[in-house]
Amino acid sequence: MTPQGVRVRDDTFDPLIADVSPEQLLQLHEDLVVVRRIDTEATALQRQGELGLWPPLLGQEAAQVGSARQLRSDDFVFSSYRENAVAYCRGVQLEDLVRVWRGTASSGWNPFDVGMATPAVIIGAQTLHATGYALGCKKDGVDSVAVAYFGDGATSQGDVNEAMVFAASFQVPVIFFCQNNQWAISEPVGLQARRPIADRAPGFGIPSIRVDGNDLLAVMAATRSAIERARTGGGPTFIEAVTYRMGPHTTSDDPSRYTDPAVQAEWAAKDPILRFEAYLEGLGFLTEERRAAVAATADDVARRFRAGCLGLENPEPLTVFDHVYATPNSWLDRQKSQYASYLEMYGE
Amino acid sequence: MTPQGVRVRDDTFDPLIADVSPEQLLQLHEDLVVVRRIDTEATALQRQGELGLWPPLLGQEAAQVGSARQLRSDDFVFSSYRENAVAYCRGVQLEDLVRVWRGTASSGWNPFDVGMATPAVIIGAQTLHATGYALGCKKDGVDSVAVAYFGDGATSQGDVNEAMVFAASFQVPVIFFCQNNQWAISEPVGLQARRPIADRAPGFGIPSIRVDGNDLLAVMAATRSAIERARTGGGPTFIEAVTYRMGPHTTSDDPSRYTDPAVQAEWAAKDPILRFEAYLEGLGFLTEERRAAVAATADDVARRFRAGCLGLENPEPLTVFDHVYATPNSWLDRQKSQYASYLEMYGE
Amino acid sequence: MSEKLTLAKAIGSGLRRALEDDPSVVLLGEDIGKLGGVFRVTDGLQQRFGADRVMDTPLAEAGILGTAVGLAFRGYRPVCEIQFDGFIYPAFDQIVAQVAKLHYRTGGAVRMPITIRVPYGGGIGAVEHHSESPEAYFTHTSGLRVVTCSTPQDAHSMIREAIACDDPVLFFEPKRRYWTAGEVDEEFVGLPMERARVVVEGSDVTLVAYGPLVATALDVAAAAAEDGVSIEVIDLRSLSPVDFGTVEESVRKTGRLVVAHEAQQFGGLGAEIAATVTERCFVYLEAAPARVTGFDVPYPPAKLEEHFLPDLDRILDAVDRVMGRENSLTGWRA
Amino acid sequence: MSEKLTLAKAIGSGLRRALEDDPSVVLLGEDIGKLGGVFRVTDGLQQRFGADRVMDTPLAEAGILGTAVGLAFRGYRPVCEIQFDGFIYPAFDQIVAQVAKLHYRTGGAVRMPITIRVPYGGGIGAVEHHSESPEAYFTHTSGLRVVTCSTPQDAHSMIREAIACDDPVLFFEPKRRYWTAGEVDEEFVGLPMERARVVVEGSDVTLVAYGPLVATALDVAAAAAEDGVSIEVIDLRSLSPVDFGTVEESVRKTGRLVVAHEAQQFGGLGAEIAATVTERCFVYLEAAPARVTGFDVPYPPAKLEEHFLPDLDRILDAVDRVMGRENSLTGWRA
Ligand SMILES: Cc1ncc(C[n+]2csc(CCOP(=O)(O)OP(=O)(O)O)c2C)c(N)n1
Ligand SMILES: Cc1ncc(C[n+]2csc(CCOP(=O)(O)OP(=O)(O)O)c2C)c(N)n1
Ligand SMILES: [Mg+2]
Ligand SMILES: [Mg+2]
Repeated sequence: MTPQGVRVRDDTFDPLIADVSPEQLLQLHEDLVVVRRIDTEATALQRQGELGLWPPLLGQEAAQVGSARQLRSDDFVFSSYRENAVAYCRGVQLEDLVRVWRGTASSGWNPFDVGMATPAVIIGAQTLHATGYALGCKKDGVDSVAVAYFGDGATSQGDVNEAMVFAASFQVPVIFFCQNNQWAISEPVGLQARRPIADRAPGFGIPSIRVDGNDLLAVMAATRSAIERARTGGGPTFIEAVTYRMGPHTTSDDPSRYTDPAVQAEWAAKDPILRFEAYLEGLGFLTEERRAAVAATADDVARRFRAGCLGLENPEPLTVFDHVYATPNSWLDRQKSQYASYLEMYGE
Repeated sequence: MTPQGVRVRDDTFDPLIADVSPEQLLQLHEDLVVVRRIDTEATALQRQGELGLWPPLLGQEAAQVGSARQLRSDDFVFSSYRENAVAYCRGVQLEDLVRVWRGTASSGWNPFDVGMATPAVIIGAQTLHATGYALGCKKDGVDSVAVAYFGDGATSQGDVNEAMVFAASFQVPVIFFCQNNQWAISEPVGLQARRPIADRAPGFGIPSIRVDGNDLLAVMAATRSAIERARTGGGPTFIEAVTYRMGPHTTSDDPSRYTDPAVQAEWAAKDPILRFEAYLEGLGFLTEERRAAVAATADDVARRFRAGCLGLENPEPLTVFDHVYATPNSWLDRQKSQYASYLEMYGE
Repeated sequence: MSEKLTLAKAIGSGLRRALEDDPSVVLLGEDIGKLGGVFRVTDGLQQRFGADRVMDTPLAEAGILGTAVGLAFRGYRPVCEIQFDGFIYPAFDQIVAQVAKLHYRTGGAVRMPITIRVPYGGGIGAVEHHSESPEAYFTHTSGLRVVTCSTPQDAHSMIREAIACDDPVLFFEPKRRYWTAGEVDEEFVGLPMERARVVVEGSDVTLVAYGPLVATALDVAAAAAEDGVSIEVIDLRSLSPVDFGTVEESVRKTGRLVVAHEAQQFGGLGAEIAATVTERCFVYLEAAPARVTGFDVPYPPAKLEEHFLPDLDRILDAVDRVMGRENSLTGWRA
Repeated sequence: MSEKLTLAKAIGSGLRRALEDDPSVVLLGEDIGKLGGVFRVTDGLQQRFGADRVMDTPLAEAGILGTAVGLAFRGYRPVCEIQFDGFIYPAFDQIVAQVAKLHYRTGGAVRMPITIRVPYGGGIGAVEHHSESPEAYFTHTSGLRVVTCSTPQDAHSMIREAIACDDPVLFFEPKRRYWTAGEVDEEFVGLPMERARVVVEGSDVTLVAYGPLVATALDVAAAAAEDGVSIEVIDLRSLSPVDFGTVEESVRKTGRLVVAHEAQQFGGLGAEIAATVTERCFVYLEAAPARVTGFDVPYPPAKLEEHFLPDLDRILDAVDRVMGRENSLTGWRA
């Protein structure tokens, strides 16, 4: 698809998405709009002091929605912190998206409820977890797949490279989904890699695809081809979705220190949502009514999201000791009991 | 060069070694024979209880001598434990080769005396050190190069992959010299990599060469091309020298548990020394007298090596505290003084 | 029912039982398959259970542990072998930031029943990185359990208990005692993994040791007895949590504590034991607790290790110190 | 001559001086260049000294430290920034097995004058891995020096001393005090880096703190004074080695010791301080040394950190304990 929303023919990938119906396209459009709305709302919540931090995904909606929507509920996602649209697509509840950022919990949701692990903050660590999970799928003889989401910066970490070694060696059904959003905080991707990131994987024996990450349909097709390979015993695939982080790294960041406004503008023109809307309009699918309905949905989601966030309760003091161990631990139990007596004495 | 010692024409590499004189060829032959003799002697010393352990290099002589002899004294080598032929070529004293294995010191030599760091036992760690050293060379504006030696197994380590990331990013004069000897202890190289190891580097933006590691001249040529690139600002190169570990991993190992005698025999037929000798004989350089002289030299080296080894003195007890810090440390100084008083009391 | 086994073989038989009893147990490591591990602890297991359950992995410790985390997410109980103590550090991030924290991080939703086997300690004349005692790095890490063993029976029982435990367990194997032989009964139900064992009763001094130094501590008790000093030897077994109940009870009786370990002194486990015992038994103490440990230097070359390692004489010297007898520090001036 | 600076800017000015004074000093880290670091500590340095001396590196901590080792071999003095405490673990192997050991391993031939800057500690409401206090892992590692600071002047002087030191130094920066302002004199020659400082003199209790908790300790002293308890506050500054001379002298006077740190208790630095002080000052002690620390749990989510972190009240409670006054454990039963 061109930035103007005109589809370009591709004999490999077109058949993979030939079955997508107009309703599905419109549903995907709604996803894009909603996740952007959630993202904007979260940024606003942070600015208002309701969240400690927020990592915006502005510009990466197509990469995340386009990939995550291809997964089955029995697949499993291991992501980084920025994949809030992926989490949304996996069915994570709205308020669960912000528990971590509001500081009320270390994890927003139960990973087994949605088939998505608690996001990893240590860059790259989750790629090995995805590989191990996929190894488990293979052992179990099921055709579920594991997907690791990570950024361009993460590709420099030893863990990510070891994940490729293990995935290739064991030929497990894992998909390495790299969103190359051109930045690792202030560092341009050129500092991490002198060649396109997708070129790395083949040397490990892993086929790779470089896809326009701002082109929803292209992302869908690439993901489907990787899933197909994984489900049928073909082993891992590496996908580089080339996209752009249109906002700051997080709400704490000041990108004006290191970005070039001209480049920002260039990428703004390639906005994945505008592009998809142009495409849908070209097909006559995206009517004014539909737009209005989607906007209303997004507003409603945002409202519920905000309410959910503000309604999150602070954890009880003594829960600081919970779940360190799954089995009783004499040392910690004593510490907890002593702190309970402390709280009692000082009247909390 | 074929296993029978017949040279195969190669338009890229031939010019790189066109200047090698007959005397130089014979000197290289002597190196090969001598390092094998040292290696055999060390194994014998270990069997006799004079060394705690020894990692034989049997079969890898051409890869090590062929590469190390191309370096200048101002270049710097960062190796693993098996590169004893490299150390020999760097000018390490005979007895210094075994201090570590006899347990009298943690390092056999002063790295700055010979341009070679104390070998790393933690697999792969030294590749980053070589990269950092090369970065220093670049900063200093000199044309020295750093060489990292490591094995096929090491390529699975995060450190080695990070070294490639850093080397490519900073474009530093480092050579990654991987001896693929087909084994990491009992693990065949196929477990680490499903593609030839040399295929890994290009994805990082590092040109690579796969060379027959049992062909001395081919190794020389490959190394020279990498050095040339490094000295002239062309950045890193990755060399995979395909060779074979003909002996055990170390003297503690029992390869009969995991090797196939047929494969061992196949590689015995590709012995790098026999092959080089066949080549020299074909050229008429290797006379019976020369053979005898080389054998005598090797015997002499072995004798001096053994004597040097047996003559190594045990360190004084209190030296256990030396060189932990370069500057005085109150805690450790006190501990040392207390132990001195202990030794005094108990009469040691 | 019982059989005489070396400590190494007792662990091997424990692994075999774990593999038999629970299909979710898988072994991961370098050279654990055909070779049976460099110490042959896993000898024969791949042959018996297949390469699917006893897996040789690529040479990367972070990779092994990170893969184990993913397997645990999928319901497996991975048992990871780190070939030697000194090779655990590349996996440090996966262990302390992932394995140790995931249960807490997920609010208890995800369990990490991962066992990490680590042959550890010195005294075998090895080269660098092959003789380390890194336990304190892990005992200081919340979310991990850390255990070690000193007898074949414990080795067998505790590895099985570690694997069956729903928490991650660092299982430190005293490699210089791998060849110690003893009776092993697979059905024997002894002390739970978390409990310390009073190995020898005594009344004058409590001597706490674990892993490789328990045998040394027994020698100390014997030698001291000849000298008229009655030593109570405690084999700690669990290093995190420490069974302070057992230690305290002993110290309340003896009034004196000596702790011995191979690991370096500064910030070692001995500091925690001395500090906690002092907190809880202050009024019972006749003397300050003494520590006998490796020195605060990197593990030295083989020809110096006898000086680094706490031995009979150094521990006896500390016993003299807490007994107020003449000892090497009597005349010493800082 | 002197200038009012925040602690963060005082480190920045120390780095600037180091870069000016010694051409072998180079800075390595993630986002330290154009961005000036996520805390702006290196703000303006790349502009001033060039991208050759203030280098943004690829996103890999082992890579940063390993590269620094190579640079040290080549005669450089690398200063590595670890962006947050919790991101140091991927570099753990390079730090404990390489940086810490190379001088020993090479028999003194090779020096590792590497400074590792680590913003550390909690109290800023951050997400996971951004509030850790990992100092005990490094103080237990022979071959490393570990320091921290609590005032802008110390921050400035000590970072320069750390960089000039021929040993590797972990330089822990108390990130929640980055915005504390104070006078900084570039020419001021104060206590050497290894020395602890008595910040407030007192006679009843010795309170040892470091880094972020020194400010809290001062509040404690003030509050206790109102209550009639005289507290001597010691800012440790060097965590390895610890200046026990200064601590001992104080405890001999007060007879009571409280140690406070944010790091988890079990095997934390407090254990070493309590154990060593007990060894050396046993007969002077009126009560068992008390520790006030983070609990033995992973650093909790932001809304719980006030419970995790030692604060004025918890330290005062420990003061009451060593003073034999009523405290939270008075009625407590295990
Ligand atoms: C091991 C580790 N080192 C450093 C950081 C600090 N950090 C957080 S995000 C980030 C940049 C990540 O870039 P990238 O992988 O491209 O992902 P993106 O933020 O662009 O989605 C860094 C350096 C971290 N979280 N973990
Ligand atoms: C980090 C680390 N893990 C494990 C080991 C144990 N070990 C020593 S040598 C070796 C195999 C190395 O294989 P390779 O890199 O191919 O080198 P080679 O021995 O064949 O020369 C292993 C696993 C180690 N030294 N370091
Ligand atoms: Mg990015
Ligand atoms: Mg090999």
